[in-house]
Amino acid sequence: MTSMGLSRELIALRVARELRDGMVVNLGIGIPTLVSDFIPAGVTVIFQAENGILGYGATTADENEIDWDLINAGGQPVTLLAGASFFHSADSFCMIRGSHIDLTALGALQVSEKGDLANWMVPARRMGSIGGAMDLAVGAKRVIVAMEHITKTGEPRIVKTCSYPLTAVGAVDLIVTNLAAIQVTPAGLVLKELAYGVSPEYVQSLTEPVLIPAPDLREMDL
Amino acid sequence: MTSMGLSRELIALRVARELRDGMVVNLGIGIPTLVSDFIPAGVTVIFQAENGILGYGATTADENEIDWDLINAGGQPVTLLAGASFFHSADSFCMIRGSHIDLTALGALQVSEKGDLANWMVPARRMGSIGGAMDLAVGAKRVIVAMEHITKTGEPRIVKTCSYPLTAVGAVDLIVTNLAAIQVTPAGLVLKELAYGVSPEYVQSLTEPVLIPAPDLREMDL
Amino acid sequence: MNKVYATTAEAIADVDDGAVIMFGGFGSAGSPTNLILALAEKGTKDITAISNNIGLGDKLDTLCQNKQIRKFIGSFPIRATSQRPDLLYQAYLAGEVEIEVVPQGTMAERIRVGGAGIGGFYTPTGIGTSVAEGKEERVIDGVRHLLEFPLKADFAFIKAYKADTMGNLVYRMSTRNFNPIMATAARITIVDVEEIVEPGDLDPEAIATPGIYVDRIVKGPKHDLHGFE
Amino acid sequence: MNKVYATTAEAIADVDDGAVIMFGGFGSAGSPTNLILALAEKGTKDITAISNNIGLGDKLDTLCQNKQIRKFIGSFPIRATSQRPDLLYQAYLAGEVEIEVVPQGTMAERIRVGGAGIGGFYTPTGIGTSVAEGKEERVIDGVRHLLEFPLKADFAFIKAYKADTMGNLVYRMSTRNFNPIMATAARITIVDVEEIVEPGDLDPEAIATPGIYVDRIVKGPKHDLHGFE
Repeated sequence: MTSMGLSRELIALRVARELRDGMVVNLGIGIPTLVSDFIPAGVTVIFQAENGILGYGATTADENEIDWDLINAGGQPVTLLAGASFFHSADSFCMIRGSHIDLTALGALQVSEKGDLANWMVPARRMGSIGGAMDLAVGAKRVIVAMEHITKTGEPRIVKTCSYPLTAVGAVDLIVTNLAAIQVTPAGLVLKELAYGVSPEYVQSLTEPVLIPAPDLREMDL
Repeated sequence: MTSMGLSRELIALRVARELRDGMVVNLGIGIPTLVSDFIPAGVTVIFQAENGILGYGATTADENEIDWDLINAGGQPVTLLAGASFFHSADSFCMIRGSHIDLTALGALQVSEKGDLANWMVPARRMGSIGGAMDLAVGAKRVIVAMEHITKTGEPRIVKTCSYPLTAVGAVDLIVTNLAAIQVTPAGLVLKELAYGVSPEYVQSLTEPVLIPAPDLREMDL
Repeated sequence: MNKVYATTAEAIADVDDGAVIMFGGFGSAGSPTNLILALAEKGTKDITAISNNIGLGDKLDTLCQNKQIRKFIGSFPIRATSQRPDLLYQAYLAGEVEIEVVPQGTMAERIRVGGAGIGGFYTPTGIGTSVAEGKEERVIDGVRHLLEFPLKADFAFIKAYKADTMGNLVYRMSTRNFNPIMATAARITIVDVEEIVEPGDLDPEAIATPGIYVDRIVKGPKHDLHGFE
Repeated sequence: MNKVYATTAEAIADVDDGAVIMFGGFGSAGSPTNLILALAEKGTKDITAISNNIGLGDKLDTLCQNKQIRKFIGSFPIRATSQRPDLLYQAYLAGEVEIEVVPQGTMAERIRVGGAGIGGFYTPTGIGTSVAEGKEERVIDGVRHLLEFPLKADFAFIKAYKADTMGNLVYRMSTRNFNPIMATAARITIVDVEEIVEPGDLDPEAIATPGIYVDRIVKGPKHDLHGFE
């Protein structure tokens, strides 16, 4: 079932459509990392990495270019753009907690109909890693979740109430999955866009809470 | 009466005797500023200025040397020593509040027998300037007050209870005046040293709380 | 997203009556003199000014002279010695302005947390003094602390040595002081700079204010001001 | 006051059983590998280790292998993917170590205030999560905040690019991370550096750790570690 709809790359592409010129953006690990490959033409964004970089460029696999003193928050070697700067971790989270990041894209295990986010621990493992996710979810002006619509065993990830440990309460603004784009609103989850060939009924069948079809519900424009 | 005993320079000299090699030192405005002119031979101290300098050197009046981008916390142009660094005001007070300053010398209007310090406001003026004094008094490992023993009108400055608005409670470790060096201890004020030609009785007559003569009470060694 | 403005007047055009403005600087060092003079010219009234000092080597007392300030928050509101008339003090005695005197370290931290999304902090500074009046106390590890809250502003007027066109800033020596933290704590940050360079021209390790904190940049002359004079 | 030590063994000679140690670094970048390997060699037991991560590009899991760690405080105690065996996780499941998982920004700020003499602070991070358990909550300006307390240590093991003999430090790119704040929050700070220079050789505007925070400096080889591998 998870093979229906968009690939991971297309999910990232759809998230990238939310980028606006001049935005300061922090990308989480997983699908969000791919977002930087799909920046719309004419849009310049500034990427922040919570390990203390502002203005890094593409990841690199070029042996001549790799410098292991310059890695993003996912541990990948990156390049540097003109105008970049470095700072320590406390200053980095001043940026994040202080709402100086315009947009963050994060992976998720579950998202609730209230926009609660669970992304740091599978309960069965009894321990997990929070990293910067809690600060990003609370501090960024806009939080987009990029994830597969259901788990590998077919369970909905969009739920009434998260059963996994929470990362943040009411933090998520937009959910982009392989099947749909869903906006979190005070009235509930609004189904805004559908992946090509996917029906509203199908998305609803794989989503625990009731989805409100948007008046302008349409196919995802990719 | 205030002309008895030590000059301002000799008070500063006596304070300078407290400096030890490697100490990080912040000097307040007034007599304390003069301390930097009397650093004992063989002793290297690092001066911190709360406006964001570590490792500045002597003040300068040399037109060719003056750079008004480099002033100490008293507004005087200073020189820079090798190994100096600059930082912003919040980082500066991390140093101060965080007990990374070994010694501060501050001026005072009044000091109480408990070591309470009053140095920022004359009540009659209804308003005053605190500057960095409250943070220094609370944060420095050792606080030395350098002041005239009595006011211009002959009132004791060392009092049972400060009548002037406080800078900090129980902060002062050592008081150096034109007449004596007095240590603040849990048992009370201990008279440790006398300026040349000054008797214990005379100092007591100009001091409100009872002074405890030190077993090794002696003339100030300058 | 061009941040470079041609004139100080344009850079402060929307600084309206009642604005809360932070001013960088310690004495004359790092004071945004060109922006202060433009604000005096513009005549914005009822300003809440947040600055370490006023009329202490800086030109902020020009705003007093014009009766533009309603409230002053700082660590040196009053000068100990008066080479110039102490205009804020006179206005205070006349009941024309409000003054909040703040320990310098508490002020710096309040500004920093204002930019950092922190709701408040506990400091031992000010315990047992008039600064503690009306504030909550809490004993932590046997030490009495005061609860202090963030300082934020509508505008930060700051001074830097060099800016690149993205707003990255470097300072010179003791001119850094309050400037970098104020840049983080205001809705709009406007910088008075001596020189504007291209992105990549500044050492990324020495950038003390990353460009995302800076909204507007104006190049202006450096004034011959002398410490606390 | 000579701060330069000839060997890592001498620099950590007094790191005794039960020590609370902060380790700088994020992944392999800025990890004090030479000091970590010396600590493994020395065999100090019952360590409380404070580090962003463990075994995530760094060599800290060597201390797990030797069963030297009693408690780990960090934001990435567990790896999501396991190219190496996840030794801390195994020890945790076996009940041999305690883990305190902390949001990265809260951890950074707790360390910073640990060095800054601040008693505690309020952060919105962690509200409504397991991180909030047992912590005080307070609503400030309509937003729920958690009260968090300082982190301090007996020792900070940090990594810098260059040190001068007075202990002033500069870092390279993303190796800065937790190193400068940890340097302020420990009783004794020990630095693993690539190069030692004379005072005056470093740009005073780019010194990210002023020398007064540094107690011991050891020059060591740079290890070929790769991000999170």
